[in-house]
Amino acid sequence: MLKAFYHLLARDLRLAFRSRHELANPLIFFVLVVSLFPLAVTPSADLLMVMAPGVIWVSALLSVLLSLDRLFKQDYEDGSLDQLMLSPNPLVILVLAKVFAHWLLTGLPLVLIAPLLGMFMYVPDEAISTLIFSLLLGTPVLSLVGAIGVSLTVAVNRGGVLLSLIILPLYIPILIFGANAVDVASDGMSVRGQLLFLAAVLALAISLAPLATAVALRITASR
Amino acid sequence: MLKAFYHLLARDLRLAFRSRHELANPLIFFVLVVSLFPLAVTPSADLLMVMAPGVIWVSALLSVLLSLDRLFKQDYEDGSLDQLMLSPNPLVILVLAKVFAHWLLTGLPLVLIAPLLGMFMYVPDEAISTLIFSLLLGTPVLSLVGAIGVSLTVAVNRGGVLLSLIILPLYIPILIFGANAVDVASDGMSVRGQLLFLAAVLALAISLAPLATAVALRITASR
Amino acid sequence: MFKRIWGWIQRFSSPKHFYSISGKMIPWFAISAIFLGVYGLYMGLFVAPTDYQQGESYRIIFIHVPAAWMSMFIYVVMAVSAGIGLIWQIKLADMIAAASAPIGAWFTFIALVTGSLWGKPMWGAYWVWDARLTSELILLFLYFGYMALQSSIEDQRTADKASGLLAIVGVVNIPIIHYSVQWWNTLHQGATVSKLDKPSMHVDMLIPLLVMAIAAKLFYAAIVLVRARNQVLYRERNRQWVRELVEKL
Amino acid sequence: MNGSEFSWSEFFNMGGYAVFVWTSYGLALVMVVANIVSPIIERKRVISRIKRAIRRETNTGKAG
Amino acid sequence: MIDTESGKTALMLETRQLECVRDDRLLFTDLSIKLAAGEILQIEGANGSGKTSLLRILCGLRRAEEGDVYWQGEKVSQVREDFYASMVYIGHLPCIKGDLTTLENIQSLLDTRSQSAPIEEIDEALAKVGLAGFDDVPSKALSSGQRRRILLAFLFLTKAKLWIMDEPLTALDVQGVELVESMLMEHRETGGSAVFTTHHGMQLPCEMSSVTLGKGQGSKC
Amino acid sequence: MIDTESGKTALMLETRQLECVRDDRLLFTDLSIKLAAGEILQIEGANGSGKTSLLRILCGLRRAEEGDVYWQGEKVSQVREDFYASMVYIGHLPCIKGDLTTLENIQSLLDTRSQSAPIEEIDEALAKVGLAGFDDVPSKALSSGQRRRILLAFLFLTKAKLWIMDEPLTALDVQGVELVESMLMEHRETGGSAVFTTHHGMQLPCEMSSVTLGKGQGSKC
Ligand code: HEM
Ligand SMILES: Nc1ncnc2c1ncn2[C@@H]1O[C@H](COP(=O)(O)OP(=O)(O)OP(=O)(O)O)[C@@H](O)[C@H]1O
Ligand SMILES: Nc1ncnc2c1ncn2[C@@H]1O[C@H](COP(=O)(O)OP(=O)(O)OP(=O)(O)O)[C@@H](O)[C@H]1O
Ligand SMILES: [Mg+2]
Ligand SMILES: [Mg+2]
Repeated sequence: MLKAFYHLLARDLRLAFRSRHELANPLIFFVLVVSLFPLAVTPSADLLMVMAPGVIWVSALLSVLLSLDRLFKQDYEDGSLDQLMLSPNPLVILVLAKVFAHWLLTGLPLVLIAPLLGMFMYVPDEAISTLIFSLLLGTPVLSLVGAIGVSLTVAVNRGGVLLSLIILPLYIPILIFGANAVDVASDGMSVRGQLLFLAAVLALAISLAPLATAVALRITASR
Repeated sequence: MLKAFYHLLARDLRLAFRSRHELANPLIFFVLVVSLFPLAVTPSADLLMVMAPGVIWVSALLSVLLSLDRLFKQDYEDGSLDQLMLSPNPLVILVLAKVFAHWLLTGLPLVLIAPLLGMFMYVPDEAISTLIFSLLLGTPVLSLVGAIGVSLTVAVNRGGVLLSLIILPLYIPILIFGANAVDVASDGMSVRGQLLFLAAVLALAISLAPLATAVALRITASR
Repeated sequence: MFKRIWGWIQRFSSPKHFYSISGKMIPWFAISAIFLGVYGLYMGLFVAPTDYQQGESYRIIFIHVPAAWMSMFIYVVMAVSAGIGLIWQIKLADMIAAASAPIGAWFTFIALVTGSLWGKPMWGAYWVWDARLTSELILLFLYFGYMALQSSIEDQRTADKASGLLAIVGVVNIPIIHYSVQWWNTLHQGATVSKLDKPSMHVDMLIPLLVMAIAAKLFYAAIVLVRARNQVLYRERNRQWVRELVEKL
Repeated sequence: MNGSEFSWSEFFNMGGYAVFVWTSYGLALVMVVANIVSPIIERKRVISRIKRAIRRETNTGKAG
Repeated sequence: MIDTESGKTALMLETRQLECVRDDRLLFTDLSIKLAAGEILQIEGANGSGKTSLLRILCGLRRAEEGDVYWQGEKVSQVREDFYASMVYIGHLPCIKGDLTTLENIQSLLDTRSQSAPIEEIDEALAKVGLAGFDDVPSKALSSGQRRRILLAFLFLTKAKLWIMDEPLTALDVQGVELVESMLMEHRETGGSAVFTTHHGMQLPCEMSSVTLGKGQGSKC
Repeated sequence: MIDTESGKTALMLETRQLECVRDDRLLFTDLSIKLAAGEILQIEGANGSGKTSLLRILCGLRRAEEGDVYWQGEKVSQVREDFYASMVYIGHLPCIKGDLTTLENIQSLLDTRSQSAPIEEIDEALAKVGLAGFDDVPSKALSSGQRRRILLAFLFLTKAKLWIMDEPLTALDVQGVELVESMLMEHRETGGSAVFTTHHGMQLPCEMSSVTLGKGQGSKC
């Protein structure tokens, strides 16, 4: 079972590394979207500082959202998903492997580059670590919850925007707490509460979302 | 030739209306993304007012970006694009028809809902008309330029983020002028310059982008 | 015993049986909804006194609060019946869920619009980005998401199950809406009516409000049954009994 | 009725809040009507669709 | 309906009163099939008669409106893991990742079944299906027939007892067809069984049962 | 290489010294074909020998490394509109929109050719290919074979002089195969010509020329 997890993870990572441009894509999208704001809104440091946590979080959320379709769509279309469902291993494990791979390929890079963007957007130094931690706790939830949405819309062609309609509402609490944590940290206050909330949500998502995803996949696979 | 234009336009519109949910999608995405900002950044009216033009423009841009793949992707995958290229009609005309359909289905709804969002984001009343006009001139350019990007990436699977990488840089001038126009109008100043610029870009895009798209399609179709 | 109950549930939930029973129930719901609605409107518009602080504008409450309550109530009904449909494969439950969504979306829409119409005189703005307002907006999008998913999956069974799962996942939003006023310090009214101990409200205002709330529930009951009957007809269109029934219409 | 001097114009004025109050009530009415009408139309559509299906089947049945 | 009576001991797959409805149209009803070890069953029927739907129901990817599928006497939904460990399904779709090489594709297909095979064995299988030398070519650079052949190699390597194949001859050339035929014969001799559909007469030098779906109701010819 | 000599007057399609290279592998070189009116040409070859590539080159969707394709004596790139008005290509891919009905699909395919046909004629064509009564069904609810039949109806309605078909028999049942055969015969009799590939022996009661690609270099069997 662990082996199945590992093999699937390895396959997805290998596939991603095979088309290297794709690997960098969510990251580049993230950077591009964040940098649209100084251009579109204002280059003034004071304003950017206020906007920064929100803008960075929204951009992270959007770039995870956009990369979600690599989670199951392709597998559905070429029939690999059928094969996964016919695997003797529990589907939940396989789902977890795919979600983990997705996070490694999108969430993690965002977490790693975020401090740099934070600095560019004048996030105070003492809030940078909060930025990292909030993203570290929040992005896996985005992948996990996103997986439910993707598995529900996998059979819908051009489901891209339907997907956002379905999962953006579910993302909003995470967004509010994540951005708020950074905001509060910029004011030099304690953010234990927000981070604990994010951690709790993460724990909940890890235990429930893969199950819901597996159920959803069994439902939509019935074509 | 006009008939070919009209028929293709009618087909694309019919296809969109067939799956009605899809019709509303870019719109809903637009509204959702705009409303992420007050949540993530701040609910304060003063700040929102400053951010509003930029945020609305960035969101419009993103929702056009996301809907771009309905322009050629599906046609490429099911072989309809091959048939279009084997049409005795000039490919440019067909491209124009598809782009126009795309704008009617994504750009136009955004233009129509923008005043409402502007109000929610405390854009002053005197700037609302500028918001509408800037989007009216800007969104077709987004579709036209986007078409070039899509036709270049159509053969790349999961090209979604590659696409944004390619065309976001091209979108930036439009974004800057569009958002700036609304910003300036909020301060009660004249925006003739900005709107004239946008109109000029639109004229340029209408005359050149379909050609570039047609050429790009001939290249990528050679699979 | 359990078997008998199960058998009874199955029999009642058979679409055919439901169709005939619900046909008899609808007039009752409709009539009492009309009666209570008229009575509530009369009480609210003519009898209830003017508010000290808000003047006459507070009369929006008789629309706003019932609509806001219904928006949440219907969502819960929808999610619960979707869950029943998902777990016990009862088709009727899926139909109730599907029939509820548009009604819920309407009520949500009304709550939003009346709320913002009320907000202008009270807060000076149609819209503020406070937690309750935002989460109500999210609720509207959850309804839209449910309906969009339902309509974009061709196979009816798959559509029911998939959108049902979504409805269940979306339930997390309901407590957020309800407690948001307490968690975040917001402009929006805290619990004034639904406080358990002692509602902080004039009785002459409270009574029409409650009457309107009950009328709204009855209205929902009537409409959801009508809609569910449509679903039954459509989904069972190949059964003999539907054909015979339709022939007669 | 509030006291003896009830006046309709005052009633419709709603203490200056007429626009807000009556738009709300009006929209509520729209909602009620829409919710009553749309399922009825829907029902007609479903029934005519089923009738058409039956007719088509009996026709092809005779033909085949 | 089929009943081989060839010994209840080796009964592999069984369906009881299956019914399938799609879009209002009853595709088949009361379909009971029995498949014993070493038996090969062809599902026949015109275009649109429900062959693909049946195969997907057999392997549990779709739910039948009525009836159930049994594996060695137990409901499939109850012995899922056991069933899936001894069954392999090849559908219309390629299941092939264009970015992976032939070898990697086969390995990852085997991985999803928690199986693995030494490289030499895989090479042997590739040679058998005529893909020797293509093991490190990315699959997107293969022709349609070559891609189908990857699946044949996979099929061979799974050593599954039951093969379920939807139009296995698609895109294969004459040699490819012969290959499938010989693979089926070999499989049968080692006690395996198979269910497949095809429109292109497969000539197997052995007895083959067959089920015909939807007489006349299919493509309305 | 083929030269029918059946009268240069009616020469339709011609290739001169075509060469196709994919991924460093030479698929064919120095390929010269002549196709006269009323002639039917089958491209043969094992999996991966380059049939699909050749057909795409013929209709101008792909560029050959060397050589050119000529339509009635002129380079195709020079008489593109004329060529495309009298040619129709049906490839591996469906060209069918799942959301459109059968009728709408056919109409929009005809539209791209700037053609139109009265409803009765379309209905007739649908009846001919066995899709009578499916005209208002969304195509996503059709089986794989039924979808291919839509293309056959389209093919018939175009009245194009030259048919280029890549594996037209895919997914078709026995009746479907017979249908294609009879359509080809009819087409031939009205002076049309066709190029096609197939792995499943097509029995045409007329002479048929054939080109065989890549002897031995194809699937390395
Ligand atoms: C767009 C703006 C508004 C929205 C979306 C909105 C939404 C809601 C919702 C969802 C509830 C039900 C909460 C629950 O039962 O947990 C509610 C209740 C209520 N709302 Fe609003 N509201 C808005 C504006 C207003 C305004 C401007 C007022 C008055 C100043 C108001 C007064 C009330 C009152 C008195 C209740 C009943 C509270 C209780 O006892 O539960 N609302 N609203
Ligand atoms: N996208 C591609 N990139 C590189 N090489 C390719 C690509 N597609 C096909 N090839 C190679 O070109 C050769 C010919 O492919 P083609 O699809 O033309 O073959 P085919 O004769 O149609 O085979 P089949 O009978 O299997 O359909 C194959 O050997 C394949 O390896
Ligand atoms: N997604 C779908 N939604 C609704 N109906 C469908 C769907 N797919 C197929 N059908 C219908 O189900 C019937 C059976 O389809 P299926 O794909 O099982 O046929 P098949 O026997 O495999 O045909 P073929 O030989 O053409 O592959 C068809 O008549 C088709 O109209
Ligand atoms: Mg099939
Ligand atoms: Mg080919």
